[in-house]
Amino acid sequence: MKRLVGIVGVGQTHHRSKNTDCNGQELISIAVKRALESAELTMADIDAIVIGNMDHFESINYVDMWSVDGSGGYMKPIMKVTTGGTTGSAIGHAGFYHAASGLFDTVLVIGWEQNSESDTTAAISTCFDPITEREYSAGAIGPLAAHYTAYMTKYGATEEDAALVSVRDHNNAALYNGYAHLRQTITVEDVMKSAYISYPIKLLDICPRSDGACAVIFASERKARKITERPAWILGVGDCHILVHLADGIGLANLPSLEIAARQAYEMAGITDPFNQIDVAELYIPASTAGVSWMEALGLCEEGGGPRLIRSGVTNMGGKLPINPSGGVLATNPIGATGLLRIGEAALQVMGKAEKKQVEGAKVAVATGFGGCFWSDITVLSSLPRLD
Amino acid sequence: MEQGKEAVKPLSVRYIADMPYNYHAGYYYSRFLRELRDNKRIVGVKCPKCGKIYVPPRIVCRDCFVKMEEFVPVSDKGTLLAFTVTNFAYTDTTTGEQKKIPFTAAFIKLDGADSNIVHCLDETDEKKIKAGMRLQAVFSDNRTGDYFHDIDHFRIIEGM
Amino acid sequence: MRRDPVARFQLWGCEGNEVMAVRSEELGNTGTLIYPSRIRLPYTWHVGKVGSRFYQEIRDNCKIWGTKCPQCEWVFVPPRETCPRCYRDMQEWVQVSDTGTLLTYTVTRYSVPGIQPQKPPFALGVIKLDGASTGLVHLLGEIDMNDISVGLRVKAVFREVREGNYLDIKYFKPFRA
Amino acid sequence: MEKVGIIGVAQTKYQRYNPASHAELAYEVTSKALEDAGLTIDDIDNTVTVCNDFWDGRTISSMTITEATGSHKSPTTNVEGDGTYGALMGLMRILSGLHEITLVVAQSKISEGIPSVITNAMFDPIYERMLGLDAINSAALQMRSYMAKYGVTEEQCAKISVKNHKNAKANPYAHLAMDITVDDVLKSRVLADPIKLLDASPISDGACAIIMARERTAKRKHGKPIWIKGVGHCADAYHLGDRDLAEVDALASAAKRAYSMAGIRSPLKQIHVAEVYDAFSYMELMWMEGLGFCDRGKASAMVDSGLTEMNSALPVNPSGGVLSAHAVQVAGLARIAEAVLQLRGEAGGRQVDGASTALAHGIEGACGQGHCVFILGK
Repeated sequence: MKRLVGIVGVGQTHHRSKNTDCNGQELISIAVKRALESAELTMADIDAIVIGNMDHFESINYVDMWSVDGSGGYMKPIMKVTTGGTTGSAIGHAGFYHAASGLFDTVLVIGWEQNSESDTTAAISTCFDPITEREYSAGAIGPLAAHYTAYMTKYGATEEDAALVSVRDHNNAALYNGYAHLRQTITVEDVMKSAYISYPIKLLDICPRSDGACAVIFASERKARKITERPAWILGVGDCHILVHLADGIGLANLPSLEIAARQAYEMAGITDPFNQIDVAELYIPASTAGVSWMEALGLCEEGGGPRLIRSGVTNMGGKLPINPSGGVLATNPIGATGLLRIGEAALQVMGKAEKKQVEGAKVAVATGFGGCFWSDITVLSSLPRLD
Repeated sequence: MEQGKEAVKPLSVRYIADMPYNYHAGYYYSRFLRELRDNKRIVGVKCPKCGKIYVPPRIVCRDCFVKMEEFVPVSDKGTLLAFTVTNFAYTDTTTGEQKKIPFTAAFIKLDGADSNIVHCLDETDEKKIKAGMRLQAVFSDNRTGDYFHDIDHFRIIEGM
Repeated sequence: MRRDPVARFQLWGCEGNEVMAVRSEELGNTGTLIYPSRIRLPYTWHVGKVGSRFYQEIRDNCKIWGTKCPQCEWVFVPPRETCPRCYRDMQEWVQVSDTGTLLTYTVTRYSVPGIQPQKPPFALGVIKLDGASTGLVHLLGEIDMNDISVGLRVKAVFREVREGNYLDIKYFKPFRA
Repeated sequence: MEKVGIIGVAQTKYQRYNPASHAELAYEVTSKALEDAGLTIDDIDNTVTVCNDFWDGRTISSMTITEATGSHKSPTTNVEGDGTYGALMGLMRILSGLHEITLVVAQSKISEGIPSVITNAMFDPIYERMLGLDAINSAALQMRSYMAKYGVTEEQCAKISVKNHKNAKANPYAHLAMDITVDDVLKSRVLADPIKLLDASPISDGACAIIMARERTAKRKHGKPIWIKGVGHCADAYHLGDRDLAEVDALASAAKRAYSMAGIRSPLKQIHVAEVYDAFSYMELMWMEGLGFCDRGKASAMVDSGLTEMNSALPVNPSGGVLSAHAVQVAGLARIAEAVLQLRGEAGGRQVDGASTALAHGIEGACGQGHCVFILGK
C-alpha cells in the first residue's frame, strides 16, 4: 500500500422488511448521522462522498444528486458507483481510493436500499440481457443451486452443512446484532423443514430483502490517526468481475472471481496463511450453500474442505475463525448497502467496537462482496497498519 | 398545527414507472436472430485464436480479447446443465403484469458450443427433470426474429 | 412458451413502437434488428414522517407548512427533516402562505406519454411562497400562456378531492392582493 | 499531485441510431484507444466503466460492456454519472499507488430509450416528479431564471448554438455539424420556452475511451502524454427550489479546486481552450461564469465580443460541444478526449493553435446540479 487509509466511523440503520417511517433521503441521513457520531465528526469534516444503490429498486436516476438532502452532499464532491450486488463493496473500495489518492482526507461512503418500494425480483430480472436472457431469468438462485448440487456430489457435502451455516448466521444476528433484520434463532431442523426454493436451496437458506442504509467514513493516515486511536486500516482490496452471461456461471467448480480477488488482496496485505492470519470474516453469502463451498476460494481450507470447516464449528462465535458475527447477509440484505455492511462490520471488529458481536482480540478481518454475474470483491482490514 | 403532538400516518406515493426501450440487437445478435428466424439455425461465433464457439454470438472472445468474425452453426440439441422451476409470482417488466408461472428456466450447453444459453423447458414438474438430460430446441412455425419466441422451448429427448 | 407470439423484432427502417418512430433516413442497410421492450414496474415510495405531515396538512386543512433550520434559519418547503445546507435537524414547523412570487417559469409544448400531468401545453413555475426561503416547483393555471412573467404574484388552488400527494395543490393562479 | 498522463483516446462518430450494440460500441473505442496508446489489453491493469441503469435500460448495466472492455480481466469498477466522474475515479485509482494504467470507457445508446422519461426519473418521486419535469423543461426554468436575473437575451444564447454547430463542421465525430443563423435558432420549434429545438442538444449514440497512466509508465509508453493538472467536482442542492437556478456556485467550487491544484489564478489568460458541457445553449454562458472566465452575468457580453470563437482569446467547444453530439454519460469523457487532441496538436481542422493548457467539464443531474472540472496540460 502506498498510502495508508483507515476506517474511522461506521453507522447503520435498524434494518427492516419495510421502512415506512422515512423516505430514502431520511433513511440515508440516519446512517450518516450515526457514522459521524461514531467518529465524533460533523458534516463539515467530510471532504467527499461516495454513494451507491441499485437504480431500478427505487426508480431514481442520478441518486448521487437526489441524495444530497440526506447524504449531506450540498456543496461537496459526491459521486455514484454501482456494480449490482457488489455495489456495497465497490463503494467501499471507491471510498478507499478517494482517500488513498491523496485528493481527499475524509470520505463518507453510503450504501442504501429501500427494497420495499418495488418488486425486487422483477427489478433484478432486468439485469439480464433483454434479448437473450431476461424472459426466463428470475435471479441467481438456479445457478447457485446447480453449483451446490455439483459440490455435494463431488465433495460429499450435505444439505445439513448448508443448514449449519444458516443456523450460525441467523443465530448470530438474533443474539448479537440489534440492527439485523431477521432476529430469530433457528435450528438445523427448521432449515431442513423449510420449503425448497430450488433444490437443494430452501427458504431458510437464502437472504431476505431489507430496507436499510450503512455509512462508513474513510480517512487518510494523518487524519485517521487524529480522529481515533484505533482506526481499521485497509490493508488490501481486490475485485474480479469475471462473467457477463448468467449461463456461463453454471458448472463452476468454485467461485473463481473470489479466488482471484482474494489473491490480489492477500498479496497486498501480506496474508500468506489466511486461516491462521485472519481473526474474523464478514462474508457476502447470498445463500447458506455458498457459506460451505466458497471457503476454499478464500483459502480458508483445502479443496473440498468446506464441510469439514463448517462441521468443526471453528466459524462459530468462540471458534478460531468466527464468520459473520453480525449475522451477515442471510439476516440482513439492503442490497446496495449489503457489501458496505460487511466492510463496516469487519471494521468494527478490528476497532474493538463490535460490542456484543465482538470477536475477542480480533486484529485482522476480511469482508467480501458478491453480485453481478458471479463477481466478487474483497477487503482486508486490520488494527495494525501492516502485517509483519 | 400543534407541534409534535399530532399523529402522522405515514403516506406513500404509488405509481407505475413505465420506460419503453428499443433495444438494439447490434450486428452479432442480429445475425443470430436472423438465422433463427429465416433458417431455423442456431449460430455461434468462433474465436480465431482459441477456437472457442460462443452462443449467442458476441464481438469479442472473453479469454483472448480478439474480435471474432467467423459465424458457425451449432446443433439444436444439447445438454441440460441446471434448471429452476419458478413458482413465485413477480412482475413481468415487459408488461407490468404478473408473470405466468410456473416456468422452468433451463441452462443449456448446445452440442458444438463452448458457452451456455438460457431458455425454458416444457416440463415444470421438478421430479421429471434432471441435470444432464438431453434436450432439443422446438422452433415456432411463425418466426419473428425473437429468440424466446422463435425457439418456443426446449423439449426433453425421450429415452434418455 | 411465450405468452403471445408477437412480432417483437423489426428491421431497421420499419416503424418503431408507438412512442419511438425510427426514422428510416438515418439508417443504413445494416440488417440489424431492434427489440421493442420496456421496463414497466409498480413502485410505492415512502413519503416519510415529515413529508407525510406536509401532505396531511394540505389534504386536511389546505395549509402549507415548512420546517425551519435552527442555524441558517431558512424555511424549507417542502419540509425536510435535516437542513440540506447545514445538515442540522429541523424541529420547528412554520406555516407559510399559500401566496407567493414567481421566480421562473416555462411552458412545456412537447408531449411525452406517461409522465406529464396534463396534455401540453402546460405551464410550470418555481414559486417562492411568502414566508418560505425556498421555491416550490408547481403547475400554473387559470393563466394565459403569454401573460406569465417573472415576479408575478400567484396563489395556490387546492383540489376539491385531496389524496395526500403533490397534486393536492392543483396549480398556482395569478393573484392580486 | 503525482503526475498522471493520458496516453490514449478514442471516440466513435456520434449519430442517432447507431446499429451497433452497447458492447459493440464499447469494443470499438476500447480497441481504438489501445491502438492510440500503442498498448494491448494485457497492459491495462484496471478499468473504470461508465454505465447508467436508466439510460442503458438494464440493472447492473456495466455487465453489458464488461467483456467488450476487457474489464473482466483486471480490477474494475463502474461509475454511474458523467464520463468525467469516471475519469476522476480512474485517476484516483492510479494516484492510490495500486494501479499503473487505467482504461476508462463510457458508452451510450440514447436512441434506445425516451430521454424525457429517463430524465423525469431524476426528480423526487414523492414530490416534483408528478409535474412532468424532465431535462428539457427543467433547463427551461433555469434558462428563464438566468435571463431574468442578468438580462441575458434569447439571441445571445442562440449565438452559442450557431458557434458550436459551425465548429462541429471540423469535427469528424460530431453528430450535428451545420451552418445556422441566430434567426434559425430563434425561429426553431419551441420545446419549452425559452428553449427551442436549436437551443437543445441532439440525441446521440456513441462511445469514448481514454487510457491514463502514472508518469513513469506514461512517458515510457507514449511520446506525447497529456498531463492531468487538476480536477474538482461538487454538487449543489437537489430540489430546484432550493437553488438559485441562475447561479453556478457548485461549478465555481469545483473549478476553484481544480485551479488551485493546477496553479491557475487567471483562468482566461492561463487556459487556452475549453470544452464544456453545453447540453443547452444557455448552459455554455453559465458555465463560463462558473469557471471564472468572466464575472457572474457577464458571459453574454463576452460572447457578443466574439471572445469564445475559434481563433480568439478563448475558443470554447472547438469540437462543437455537446450541442453537436450528446451521448449522455459519454459527453464529459468526450470533452476530455477532445482536450487531449487539442493539446497533442492532433485536432485537425478544429485545432486551437498553441494550446498548452485545456479545460474539460462535465455535468451531472438536473440543471447542472453537479459539476466535474479537469485541467489538462502538455
